Amino acid sequence: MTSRYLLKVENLGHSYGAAQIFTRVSFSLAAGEVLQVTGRNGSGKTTLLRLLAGTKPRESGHVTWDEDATRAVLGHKNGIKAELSAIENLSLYAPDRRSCMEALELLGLERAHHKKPCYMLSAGQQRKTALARVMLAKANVWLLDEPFTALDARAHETVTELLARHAKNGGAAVVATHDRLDLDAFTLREMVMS
Amino acid sequence: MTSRYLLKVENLGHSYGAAQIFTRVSFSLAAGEVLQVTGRNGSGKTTLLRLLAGTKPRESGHVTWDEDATRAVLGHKNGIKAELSAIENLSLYAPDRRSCMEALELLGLERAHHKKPCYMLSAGQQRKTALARVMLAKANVWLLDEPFTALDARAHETVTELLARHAKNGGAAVVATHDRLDLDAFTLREMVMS
Amino acid sequence: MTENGFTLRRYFFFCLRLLFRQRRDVALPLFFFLLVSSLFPLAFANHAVPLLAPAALWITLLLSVLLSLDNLFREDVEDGFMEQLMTARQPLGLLVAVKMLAHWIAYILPIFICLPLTGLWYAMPSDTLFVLALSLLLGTPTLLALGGLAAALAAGLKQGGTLLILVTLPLATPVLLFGLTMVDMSQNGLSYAAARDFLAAMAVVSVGVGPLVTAAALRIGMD
Amino acid sequence: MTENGFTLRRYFFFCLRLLFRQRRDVALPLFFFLLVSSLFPLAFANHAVPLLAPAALWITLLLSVLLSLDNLFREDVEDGFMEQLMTARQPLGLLVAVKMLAHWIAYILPIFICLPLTGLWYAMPSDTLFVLALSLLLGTPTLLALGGLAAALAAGLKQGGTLLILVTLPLATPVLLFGLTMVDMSQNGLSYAAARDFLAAMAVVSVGVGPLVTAAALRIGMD
Amino acid sequence: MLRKFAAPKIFYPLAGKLMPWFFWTFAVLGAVGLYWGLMLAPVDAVQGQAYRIMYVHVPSAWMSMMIYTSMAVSAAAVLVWRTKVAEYWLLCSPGLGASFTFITLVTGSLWGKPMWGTYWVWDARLTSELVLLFIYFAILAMKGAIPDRRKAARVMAMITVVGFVNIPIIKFSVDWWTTLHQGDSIFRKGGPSIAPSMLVPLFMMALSFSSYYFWLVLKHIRTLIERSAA
Ligand code: HEM
Ligand SMILES: Nc1ncnc2c1ncn2[C@@H]1O[C@H](COP(=O)(O)OP(=O)(O)OP(=O)(O)O)[C@@H](O)[C@H]1O
Ligand SMILES: Nc1ncnc2c1ncn2[C@@H]1O[C@H](COP(=O)(O)OP(=O)(O)OP(=O)(O)O)[C@@H](O)[C@H]1O
Ligand SMILES: [Mg+2]
Ligand SMILES: [Mg+2]
Repeated sequence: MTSRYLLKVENLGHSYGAAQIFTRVSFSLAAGEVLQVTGRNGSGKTTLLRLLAGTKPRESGHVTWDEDATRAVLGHKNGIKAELSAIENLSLYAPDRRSCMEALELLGLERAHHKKPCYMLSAGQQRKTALARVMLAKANVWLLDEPFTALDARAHETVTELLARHAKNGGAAVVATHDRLDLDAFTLREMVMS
Repeated sequence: MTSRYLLKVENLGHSYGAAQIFTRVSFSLAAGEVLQVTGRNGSGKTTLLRLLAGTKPRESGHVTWDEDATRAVLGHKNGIKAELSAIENLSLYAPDRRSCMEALELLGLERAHHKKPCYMLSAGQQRKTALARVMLAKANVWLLDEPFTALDARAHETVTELLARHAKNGGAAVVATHDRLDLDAFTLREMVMS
Repeated sequence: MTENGFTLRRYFFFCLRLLFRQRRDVALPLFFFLLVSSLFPLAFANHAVPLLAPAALWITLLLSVLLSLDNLFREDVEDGFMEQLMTARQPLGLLVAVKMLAHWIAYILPIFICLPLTGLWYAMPSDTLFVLALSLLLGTPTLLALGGLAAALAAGLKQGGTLLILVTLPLATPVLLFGLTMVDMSQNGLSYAAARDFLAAMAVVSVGVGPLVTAAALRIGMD
Repeated sequence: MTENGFTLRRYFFFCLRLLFRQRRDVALPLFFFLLVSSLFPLAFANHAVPLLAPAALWITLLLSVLLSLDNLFREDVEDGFMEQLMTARQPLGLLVAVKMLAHWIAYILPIFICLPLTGLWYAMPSDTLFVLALSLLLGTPTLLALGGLAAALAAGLKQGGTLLILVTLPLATPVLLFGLTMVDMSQNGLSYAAARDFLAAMAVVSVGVGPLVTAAALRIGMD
Repeated sequence: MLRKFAAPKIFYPLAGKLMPWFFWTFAVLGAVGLYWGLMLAPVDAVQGQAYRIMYVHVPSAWMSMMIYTSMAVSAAAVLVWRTKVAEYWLLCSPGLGASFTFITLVTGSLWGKPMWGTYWVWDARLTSELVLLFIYFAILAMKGAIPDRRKAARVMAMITVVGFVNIPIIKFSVDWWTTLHQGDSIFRKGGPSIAPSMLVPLFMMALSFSSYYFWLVLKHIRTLIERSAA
């Protein structure tokens, strides 16, 4: 680590046409921290995450990434290819099958489902595949938009544990979600959009 | 009401190829009842709901609908047209604008968002539009697959209240969700898929 | 039963509005038609353009219709709207028919309105143009029905537009053949009644049976 | 920086696998090519088929390429994969280039392999066929680049394949004209070097600049 | 009655009994017909030796249409009654149909070179036969695109039924349009116009080809039944 923070956001603002969604959002994120972003529907969580990911051009304010920082992104949409199997999808991010299968099983996707095309998977199973991708990308900053969508209770817990472990290992994350993250106080920071 | 139940399911089973998802699912649903279907990811909730809706051909078992029964369906996908505004989408189900707007506002979608094309809405706002459609369809049996996806806490509550009111007015619903439904014991029945 | 679900009339206007909204202007298949039909004289330079006109226009129409059908149902399947159609009070076949009608009005009708212009380009005599227009008009229902069926199959099977064309083109060849025979006959001063009646009969069958078959294909695809 | 994100090589094979999986057989654009190129002589009956062959084949190739590009990026945008591409370690332009290369191999290459067969149908002399093939080959990079750009614009703007064709066709017309000039020259026993060099120059520019422009268009579309 | 035979349980042993008959008809008539046609039959007065291609061309042309017709019949059964065996029939046939169509096209082209001076012309019969090949391809493409067999069969049935218009067009193309291809000389009003010494081996070849088809289809269907039972 060469600096105190992995990501620093200053005075970030965004508007769609005349509608200003948010102004002057500032925070910094150090290794070991998870930032939970909450707020009502339409408050701008997704917009914020996409600005951070760089998939939406920034209009005003600054986003500074530490030079060690690498990103893994999960949006509302899974970003997996429906015609390929879970394993085939993951092989793009980590070529060895073993680690792909381990990630999937860790998240609770049984082996029977690893090889069928993803359009044959249930909503939760597809979400798990997308989450496995985030794990495999070996990035130190995770940007997750409602990661718990469609997950059952057990997978919900698993993802929380993974977040905790990621933070403990020196990673950081920005998580937009309507659920409360069940992390310890050292790790968890909160921001409410309005 | 001409009979004791709106919907009766007997020995319903489904398999994808060789994989049997469930066998012998039986229940009946009377007016005033809400059936919560829970179960792990991939346990067959969506499959069950689609069999009930008739969007997937039935393989074995019987589904009997009361002749007064009418259905309104909400799947994982919203089924709204991204290029049309919320109001335009709803106008297909109820032509008078006033009731469309009331339904949207009841669910917490502010007036400012009623007229822009739905692809400009946030995930939760789109889900609200789809839920408004279910309300407007004036059906007495609602088949809802994870209705709370992407909703904020307030909308979550609203939907629960709407379900309670629907049941009190003689409606019935089958709801697949990983959250616990907060309904009174008279109304709520549960089924766990495995 | 209580009044619920949407009526055919409302669905018709819904389709039209969507078509006009989605493409910003519905003129695109028309533009395709105009562009491609102007490519031919360009590419063939001086080689007997008027002689080729009917054939060139028929092929272009065929391709325009097929192109316009590319995502007739795919979007509905992908955004989940197909489930709404399948659970509607109205039979799916009727809804499909309504949708195709809207499609015809938005995409195919403009082509016919501009046909005289194209005739001018190709320096076609007006009676040939008339027979050509008639043959195209009688051909479109069948082309739409064939393309609709293929689109339904392609949508359910998550296959792209190329499959659509692969399936439709061979089936559409007879229509093309009879359409051209009509023009040929009339150019040679013969009666084109037989070919015309055949096309008309196919059109009637297509309108009657097409939507039903397409609906069945959609249900299979959603399986 | 730590090793993460996907490499170009892996993405290349990922694309190929997806293409071959998605369509079950990649032969579809090829079939389209064969089908449409057989429609022409059929429709034109006996009117000087060999004379028209180069033009017909060029138009068909143009349309096949454009059709195959229809959902080059739309699917990526719709299923969210585009966000993965945009946040990848590799510059988007390179990824686009890799994707187009895979596309060329899967869709365009088979057409060239089958070209001799089509030459047979049209009863083309083999030296004409050779020049024609050369002109097509030099034309495809430019067509792909133009089509890719249009596909990128269409994907972001939620517009269908017709927009793509509308944008690309006028831009592609010069390519078509030069290609045909090449064949024409050689048929008349003249040197076709000028047209050939022009096409080659366009191809080089397309390969160099195309992916970058396309990547920029994608970023604008995602705004 | 028919539907009873269409039950896989009854069809399976029945097919097993019929298969050797078809095989031996194919083998014996094929050998005899080929020898007769290529060696013994007289040289044609106009066409010389080249006409002997007829002994392959004409039977495969008939097969290409007959197989499609049989598919159309099974397609109707699939769509109306969902008959299992008809599904199998539909799944097994298009590959063979496409092959015979291909053979027709190739032998026709080879025959065309000496007769018409060109391998290919775009007349109605030749084109409609080519279209038949493409329709077979379309049906095969659907089969390849759908992993689920029953679903595939139903989709193939739809395309088969729609594509059936092409068959009468092939048959009557020589009457409806002026074509280079010669008109019907065998199945026509007033009896065949070919010498019996040429006709008999032709019919033998036709019978042999169709036996070959039935033999292969029954064989494939039996393996499909075995696989679905396992
Ligand atoms: C690629 C070229 C050709 C194709 C696709 C083709 C196709 C066909 C087809 C589909 C039939 C069956 C028609 C029916 O039973 O109704 C047929 C029959 C026949 N063909 Fe060809 N043919 C070709 C070339 C030729 C040539 C070059 C000759 C000889 C000059 C020829 C002679 C015949 C004869 C004698 C029959 C039997 C007609 C009858 O009596 O029914 N064909 N051909
Ligand atoms: N392309 C767009 N054009 C115009 N307005 C937009 C566009 N995209 C989003 N908006 C508006 O911007 C606001 C913020 O959207 P955003 O998707 O960031 O919300 P969110 O906090 O993620 O909501 P949710 O909890 O529902 O996911 C919303 O009110 C939405 O209507
Ligand atoms: N088309 C298909 N082909 C094969 N298997 C399928 C198909 N669709 C679903 N499945 C499998 O059937 C099982 C049930 O899927 P279903 O979508 O009904 O689950 P679910 O209970 O809704 O799960 P979730 O909570 O994730 O939404 C899953 O294991 C899934 O992998
Ligand atoms: Mg959001
Ligand atoms: Mg589900």
